Amino acid sequence: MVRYLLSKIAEAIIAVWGVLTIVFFVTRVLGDPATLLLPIGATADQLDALRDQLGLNRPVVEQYIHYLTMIVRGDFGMSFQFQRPAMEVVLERMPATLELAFSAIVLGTIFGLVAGTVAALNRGRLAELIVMVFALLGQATPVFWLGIMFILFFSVELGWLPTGGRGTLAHTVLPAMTLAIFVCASIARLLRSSLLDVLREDYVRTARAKGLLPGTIFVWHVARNALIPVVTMIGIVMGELLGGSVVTETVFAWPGIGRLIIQAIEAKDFPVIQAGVMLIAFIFVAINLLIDLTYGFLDPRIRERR
Amino acid sequence: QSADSVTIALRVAVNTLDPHMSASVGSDLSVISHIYPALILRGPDLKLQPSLAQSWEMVDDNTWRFKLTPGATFANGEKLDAAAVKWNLDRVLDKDVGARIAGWFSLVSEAVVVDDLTLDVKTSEPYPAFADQLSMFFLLPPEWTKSHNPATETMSGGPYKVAENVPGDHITLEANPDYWGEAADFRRVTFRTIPESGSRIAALMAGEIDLVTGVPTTEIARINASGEASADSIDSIRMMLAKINHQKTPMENRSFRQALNYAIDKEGIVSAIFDGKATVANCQLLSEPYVGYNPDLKPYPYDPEKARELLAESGVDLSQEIEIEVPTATYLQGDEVTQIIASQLQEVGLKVKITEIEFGAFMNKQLRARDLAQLAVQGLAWPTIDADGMLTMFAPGNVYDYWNNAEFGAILDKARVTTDKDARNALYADATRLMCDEAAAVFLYLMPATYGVSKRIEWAARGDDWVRAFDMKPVQ
Amino acid sequence: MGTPLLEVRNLSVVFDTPAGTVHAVNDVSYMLHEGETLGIVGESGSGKSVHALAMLGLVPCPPGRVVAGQVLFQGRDLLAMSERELRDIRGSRIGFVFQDPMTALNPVLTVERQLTEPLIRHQKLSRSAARRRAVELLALVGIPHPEERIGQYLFQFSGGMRQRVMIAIGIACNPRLLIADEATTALDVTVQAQVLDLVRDLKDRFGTTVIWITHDMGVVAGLADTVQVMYGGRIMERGPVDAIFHQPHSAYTWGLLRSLPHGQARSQRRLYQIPGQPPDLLVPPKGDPFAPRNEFATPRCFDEVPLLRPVPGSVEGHLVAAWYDLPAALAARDGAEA
Amino acid sequence: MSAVSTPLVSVRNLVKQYDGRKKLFGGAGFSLRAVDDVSFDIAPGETLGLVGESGSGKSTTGRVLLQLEPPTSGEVLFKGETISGLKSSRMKRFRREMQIVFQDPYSALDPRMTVGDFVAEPILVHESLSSAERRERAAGLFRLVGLDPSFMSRYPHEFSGGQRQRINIARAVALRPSFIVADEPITALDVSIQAQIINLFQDLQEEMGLAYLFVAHDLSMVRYLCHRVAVMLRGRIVEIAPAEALFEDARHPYTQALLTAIPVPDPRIERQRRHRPFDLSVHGPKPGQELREVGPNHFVLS
Amino acid sequence: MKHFLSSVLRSRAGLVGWIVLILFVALALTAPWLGLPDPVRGSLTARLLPPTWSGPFSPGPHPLGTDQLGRDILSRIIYGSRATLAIAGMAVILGGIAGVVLGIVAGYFRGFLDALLMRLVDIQLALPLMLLALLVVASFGPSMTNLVIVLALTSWIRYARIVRGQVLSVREREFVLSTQAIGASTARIMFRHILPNILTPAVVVATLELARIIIMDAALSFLGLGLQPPAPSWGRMLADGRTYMSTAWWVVTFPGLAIVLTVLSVNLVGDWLRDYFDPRQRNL
Ligand SMILES: Nc1ncnc2c1ncn2[C@@H]1O[C@H](COP(=O)(O)OP(=O)(O)OP(=O)(O)O)[C@@H](O)[C@H]1O
Ligand SMILES: Nc1ncnc2c1ncn2[C@@H]1O[C@H](COP(=O)(O)OP(=O)(O)OP(=O)(O)O)[C@@H](O)[C@H]1O
Ligand SMILES: [Mg+2]
Ligand SMILES: [Mg+2]
Repeated sequence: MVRYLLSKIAEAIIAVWGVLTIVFFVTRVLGDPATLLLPIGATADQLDALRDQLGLNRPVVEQYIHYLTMIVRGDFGMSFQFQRPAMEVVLERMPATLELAFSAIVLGTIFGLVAGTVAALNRGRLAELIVMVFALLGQATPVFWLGIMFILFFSVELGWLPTGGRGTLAHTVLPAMTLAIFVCASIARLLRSSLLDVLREDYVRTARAKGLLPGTIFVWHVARNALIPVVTMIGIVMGELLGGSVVTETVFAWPGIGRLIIQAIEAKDFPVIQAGVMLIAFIFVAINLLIDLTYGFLDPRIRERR
Repeated sequence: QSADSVTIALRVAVNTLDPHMSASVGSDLSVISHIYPALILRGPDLKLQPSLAQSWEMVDDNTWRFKLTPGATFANGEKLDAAAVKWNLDRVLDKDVGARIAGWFSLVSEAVVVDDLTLDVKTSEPYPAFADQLSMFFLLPPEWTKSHNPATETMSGGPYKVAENVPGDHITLEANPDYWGEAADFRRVTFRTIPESGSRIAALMAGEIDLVTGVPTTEIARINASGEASADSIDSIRMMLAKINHQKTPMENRSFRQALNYAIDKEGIVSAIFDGKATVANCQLLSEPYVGYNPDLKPYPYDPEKARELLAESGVDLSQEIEIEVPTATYLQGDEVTQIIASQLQEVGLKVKITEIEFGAFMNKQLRARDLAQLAVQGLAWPTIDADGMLTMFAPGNVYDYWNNAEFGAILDKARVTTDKDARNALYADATRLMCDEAAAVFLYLMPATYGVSKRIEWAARGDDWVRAFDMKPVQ
Repeated sequence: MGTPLLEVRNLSVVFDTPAGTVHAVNDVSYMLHEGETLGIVGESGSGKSVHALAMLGLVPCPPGRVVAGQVLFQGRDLLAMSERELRDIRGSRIGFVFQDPMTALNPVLTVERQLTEPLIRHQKLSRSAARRRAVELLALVGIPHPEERIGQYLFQFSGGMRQRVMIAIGIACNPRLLIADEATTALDVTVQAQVLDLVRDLKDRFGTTVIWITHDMGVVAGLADTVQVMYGGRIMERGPVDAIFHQPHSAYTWGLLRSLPHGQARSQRRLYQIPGQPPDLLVPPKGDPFAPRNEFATPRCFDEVPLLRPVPGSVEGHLVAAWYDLPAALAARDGAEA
Repeated sequence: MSAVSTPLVSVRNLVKQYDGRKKLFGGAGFSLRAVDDVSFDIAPGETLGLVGESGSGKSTTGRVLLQLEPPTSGEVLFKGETISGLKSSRMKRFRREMQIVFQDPYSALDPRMTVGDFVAEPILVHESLSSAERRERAAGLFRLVGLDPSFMSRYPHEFSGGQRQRINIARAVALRPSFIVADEPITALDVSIQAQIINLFQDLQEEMGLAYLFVAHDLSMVRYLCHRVAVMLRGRIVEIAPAEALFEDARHPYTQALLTAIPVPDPRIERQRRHRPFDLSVHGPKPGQELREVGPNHFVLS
Repeated sequence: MKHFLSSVLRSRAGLVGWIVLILFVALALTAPWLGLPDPVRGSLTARLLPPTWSGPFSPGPHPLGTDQLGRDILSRIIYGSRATLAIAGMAVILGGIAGVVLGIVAGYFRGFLDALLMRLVDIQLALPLMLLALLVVASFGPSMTNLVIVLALTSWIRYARIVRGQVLSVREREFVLSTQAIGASTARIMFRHILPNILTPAVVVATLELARIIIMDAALSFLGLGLQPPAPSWGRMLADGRTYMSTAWWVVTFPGLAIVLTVLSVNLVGDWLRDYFDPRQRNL
């Protein structure tokens, strides 16, 4: 078990390092931050002096090695635009991102599980059709369109909920709902097909042959096995939500990390881009490590293999 | 919202609260202007107003003298005297600090404390725009700064102090009880960051915010019709133009450049895209508020026939592709305008390709790679509203310049050292005429400064980017 | 023998598949008495499993459908019962043992959970009582250290032990009828032998009635009292084990037995092989399903389905469905050859 | 049938060890000797039966023998030449001579290839023939195994198990090999089909002088088909003898247990039969034990 | 083929999906011959005209209205389908080829290559796709090629993972061993035997990816990094039109509908394909 954990952690470190490396080199192609940091009319000399100060005139590989040595010491560099440690800027935004991602996951998972179950257990009936149509629509609707519609309807028309920003629970509802719809749709579809697969398994027939009550069969024999792929998917969706809710964060003025990174991309604030993406990668990897461990609860075979 | 508070929407988040580390008027400096004092401020009418400096004058060509308001202090009691101002100027010029706005003051050679309330600033060359530049220069408390990080912490010396700062979301200010100047109308001011234009307007309509700027012109009528808020627009100081890269064929050809100016229906764009709420450029980069504005120039009329003639005359091979670059989502409806320009150029027989490019990449191309496309739609504004700054960007040797016209450069050099107002204006008139005749750029229109305000407040709309609570008043 | 424990009457099952309707079980009828062990053999796909599942309403529906028949168990028709009533019978009075314990048992639940489920459900035992009983059951089927083993998962068991667990579940509530569908096919011969010994022992001790479905003629020979040979969804022949093995009256049974090597040594003689292919159940033949492969088939065999009828001159309970007379036909052929 | 002349295939002290996957942080994982010091010869035209419990290493022996997996140690000789450790280019020559037929006729056919192409594939790989000639050869092979050549353009799912196994055999004999490893070729088949396949094996042996390594569970079939039989247990051969000698005079306790466990399709015999239990811990193969000759060509591990 | 058709006809959802998809593709292919107004050049006097229908069956000059630059929306949607479908299609193919090849190689050779691929997959998974796309587009510019590459980049791993898994199971099938036994080359085994056997799941993934990529393309457009104007693409139309959402509903509604319909139909076709090929492979 310890060895398993260690090797998983090593894999995680490799993944984070890989992400970091890719981001580092892609950002170097991104352009020149100096032109954006200095006011209009700055002279060529001033621009060059700033590049020097930011260490951007050195060869890229040298910058990379320097950056890695800094990271090992826990220093993620100074943000160009905030004049503060980049990791500090990023960490500040983390709670907002986590709040949104978790609310969306929780909401989406709950509704997705219910909808998927309803669809699977009502194979061929109207309920299945309705769930599947909604799930397909949920996956087929661009998020920003949905978000703007929600704002127009719930905030402007009805005045029930704030249009954006973060603060009270009310602020979380719309963005979380927007994201949750996609999550819910994916989970519902996956769970439905997964349930249908499990329902065909021989051991479900055995359970019926034992005369068990339908509830018992569903909870103990069907649900648990059907959840395994769903759990994998939740891990991946979580990754998408951590970094990928950029669009939702933009529409709802949500001060999350995705938005921050976009802003940093616009401003060519390399240290913030790097720190932000790295943090997301780190959290993603950590969550998936946890999920890996939860497999053990769902499936003892995996537990044993460690 | 309570009656004595106001909420303002910003497009981008506040990055730093250090006044010397940002030149972004629309966000950082606007918020900072509530917290820290400035010697001089610019009013909504775009005229300079005394603030900490009660008066200022040029004592000689190379010396400015400022008289300060007595009794001004920071909230921690630090005195706001000549020494404090000097300390701030020194800080900006200190290489180790690396102030981002250092470039504004590169002509300043030293600040001399004459007495507590008098400060002399010596410049290496005559610097007529210094006072205008100071309207963007805010002062930190010297002692406090030594032990604090001004990027995130504040010590108020202005009308407001920071009550709450949630990075990326909002920053809330409340009135500074110790303010030495005139107290503001609103006790609380909140700046909320709302990046998405549609969401900003929705927030205005939902009554969550009191002021948004950069409203698409088509939305103005709708906002007004809704009765929830009102919207309008005035001329800004930002001139939209299609910058020409004279280094690329066929842009070195004057007839060709003129043809471009004739081919574009500026009036049509203004009326169709901006509902008539923008003003067509008078064949120059400057508009009325600018020092050095040339009232005698008239726009190239829309004359596609003439344009075709000129094109034929120019002898340019029209089958080559003319690329137009435009930074994405940077200028009000800039992408739409670009598409119209493209189709109008096609109308007169050109082959046109649009490239939308992210603003940072655009700047990189313009300044670092120096490889702009033949045409680049952009807006230029010089925050001190001064011809020298604006025009110098087209003078040879400047990083922004793609024209490389020695004659133009010589006129500007001369104007810069001319202290006599009329003589200077005459020189600027020559410079702008030259630019117009040479069709050094495709002059378009003044970008409208659009805004929407809630029914609760009155706002003195302004053509530059400042958004300030003290330009607002509650509606009685 | 008194009243039968189980009586199947005219059972027919079809599957609606994209390609058409599969007639999996056609008009199957038989009786089974208390304590009897019935071995069912036959071609793959001949409806052995499906007919057994159909009795307990376990045929997946859709695509499966029981189109006709009655299954009287202790005098009551299982097919007419509600799902709720059936549930009370499944696992308590009728136990099931499936072929592959790895797929037929839930891989993610402990043996204890799977073994106590029917006890708690049917015998209303408490959790701890059920656990005690489960340990007993594991000991009964010959799993060493049942106390420790009970908390484990299936993947921690060897193939033979898994099948024992499967059997333990099948007999947990002392069923009157135990249906085992290819319960030893996946096992090694030595392990199979152990499992078969176990079943014999259970039969002796509890008088359980057993239906044992298999391909292996050897297993049937050792275990069954009565043998039923199925082909094409029908019963071709049925009778006491000795009669079936020594005086088969169906050409299919005869072919099946002859194609086995019978412990003979390597020789130049070829094994007998039944010619042709099994029937396509999508287009059920009009007559005897085996007729196309039957060298003794009469024209009638192709036209009319033979009914199961007693074999004249044979022992009681020996029934065959054939229009031809196998011993006579064989004698005629041998005579001709000679 | 003793190996006086040069054997066709010789296996010398073959060992195949599987090591568990090494994790990043060392640790040997598990390691399992699937085949442990196995030696035997097969003469041309001979059938050697290989029996034993599941997991005893029968299939592994077959695979390693054919160099489908490298042995851990030991040697395989074909017609006197060492083939173990050859590069695949040098091995290609021997591939023509040795083929394999698998247990599961379903998984042994490529579901996405027509059976005609599948059968003709060895010819394509080894001989440069026009496609028409190849088809002709394949058609001949179809006829050889008793299938109609018109089936050649069909896909495997259209065939029954017995037909599929014939197709597999057709492919295996396509290059007229002299040796075939048959890994449980009839286990998955229906009783009534098994006889057909066994007959086919015998016919092919007669026609082509094939030698077989015949792996099976069904001992009565082994007795019927094989000249000699080897019994494997835990990776080792515990007994190897001519078929009759083994069935009449089994010496190793495991062989005896195996023989008494086979159900015989005769109720009268079955009623008398009592199977002999076997205790692995007592009679299992132990290190240091060797095969000793107890009768003519009859060896037992002791 | 007959079986294919009858199976399509039997599944109503699949049928709807196929019809819509074929319709869009047909429209995209024949766009220049449909006599549509110029999708790129509009008229400033005809901005934001609402849909015009003089009767239920006689559409006016702009049946779906005009956009903010006076361009006919119907025409833009139809021409836009070319860009959208081309980008998405190419990204799917590119990502598909990359993912399938990597998946096969990793699954077949296992060992080091496999470990390498799995680490790459880990990295790609941990790298937020949207941000990667933004970064790359911002760095290299939003040309069609770059868009395709970036979308393909976000997509290859889904193929690679599934293909790898499939290969791992296919390579255990005995026909692979038997092909080794006849002395066939590794290339032959990988491409003649393994590839055809994993193609079906890959095709199913491709349909799901097509749907996802269309949506992702729209999101990139929303963030200002979509396809270059004036060439219409759906995402771009939707993104540009959002400013007019409350004043001129038709500007966003129709392109939005086009996206939803296409994604929906692609999903339906994908589901159907999966059921058609292998009903037991539902968890792709
Ligand atoms: N779910 C199903 N859908 C369609 N046909 C089915 C289904 N289940 C069984 N069948 C068909 O029913 C027929 C009888 O199947 P059954 O499983 O009873 O055969 P069997 O005698 O048990 O065979 P085996 O010895 O292979 O287990 C077969 O032809 C089979 O194809
Ligand atoms: N690739 C492999 N990696 C690790 N272990 C393996 C591998 N292949 C086989 N083994 C192990 O080697 C042992 C022998 O396997 P093998 O397949 O040769 O047995 P077998 O006698 O053919 O069994 P069966 O009768 O079930 O086919 C088994 O314990 C098996 O688990
Ligand atoms: Mg069966
Ligand atoms: Mg094997």
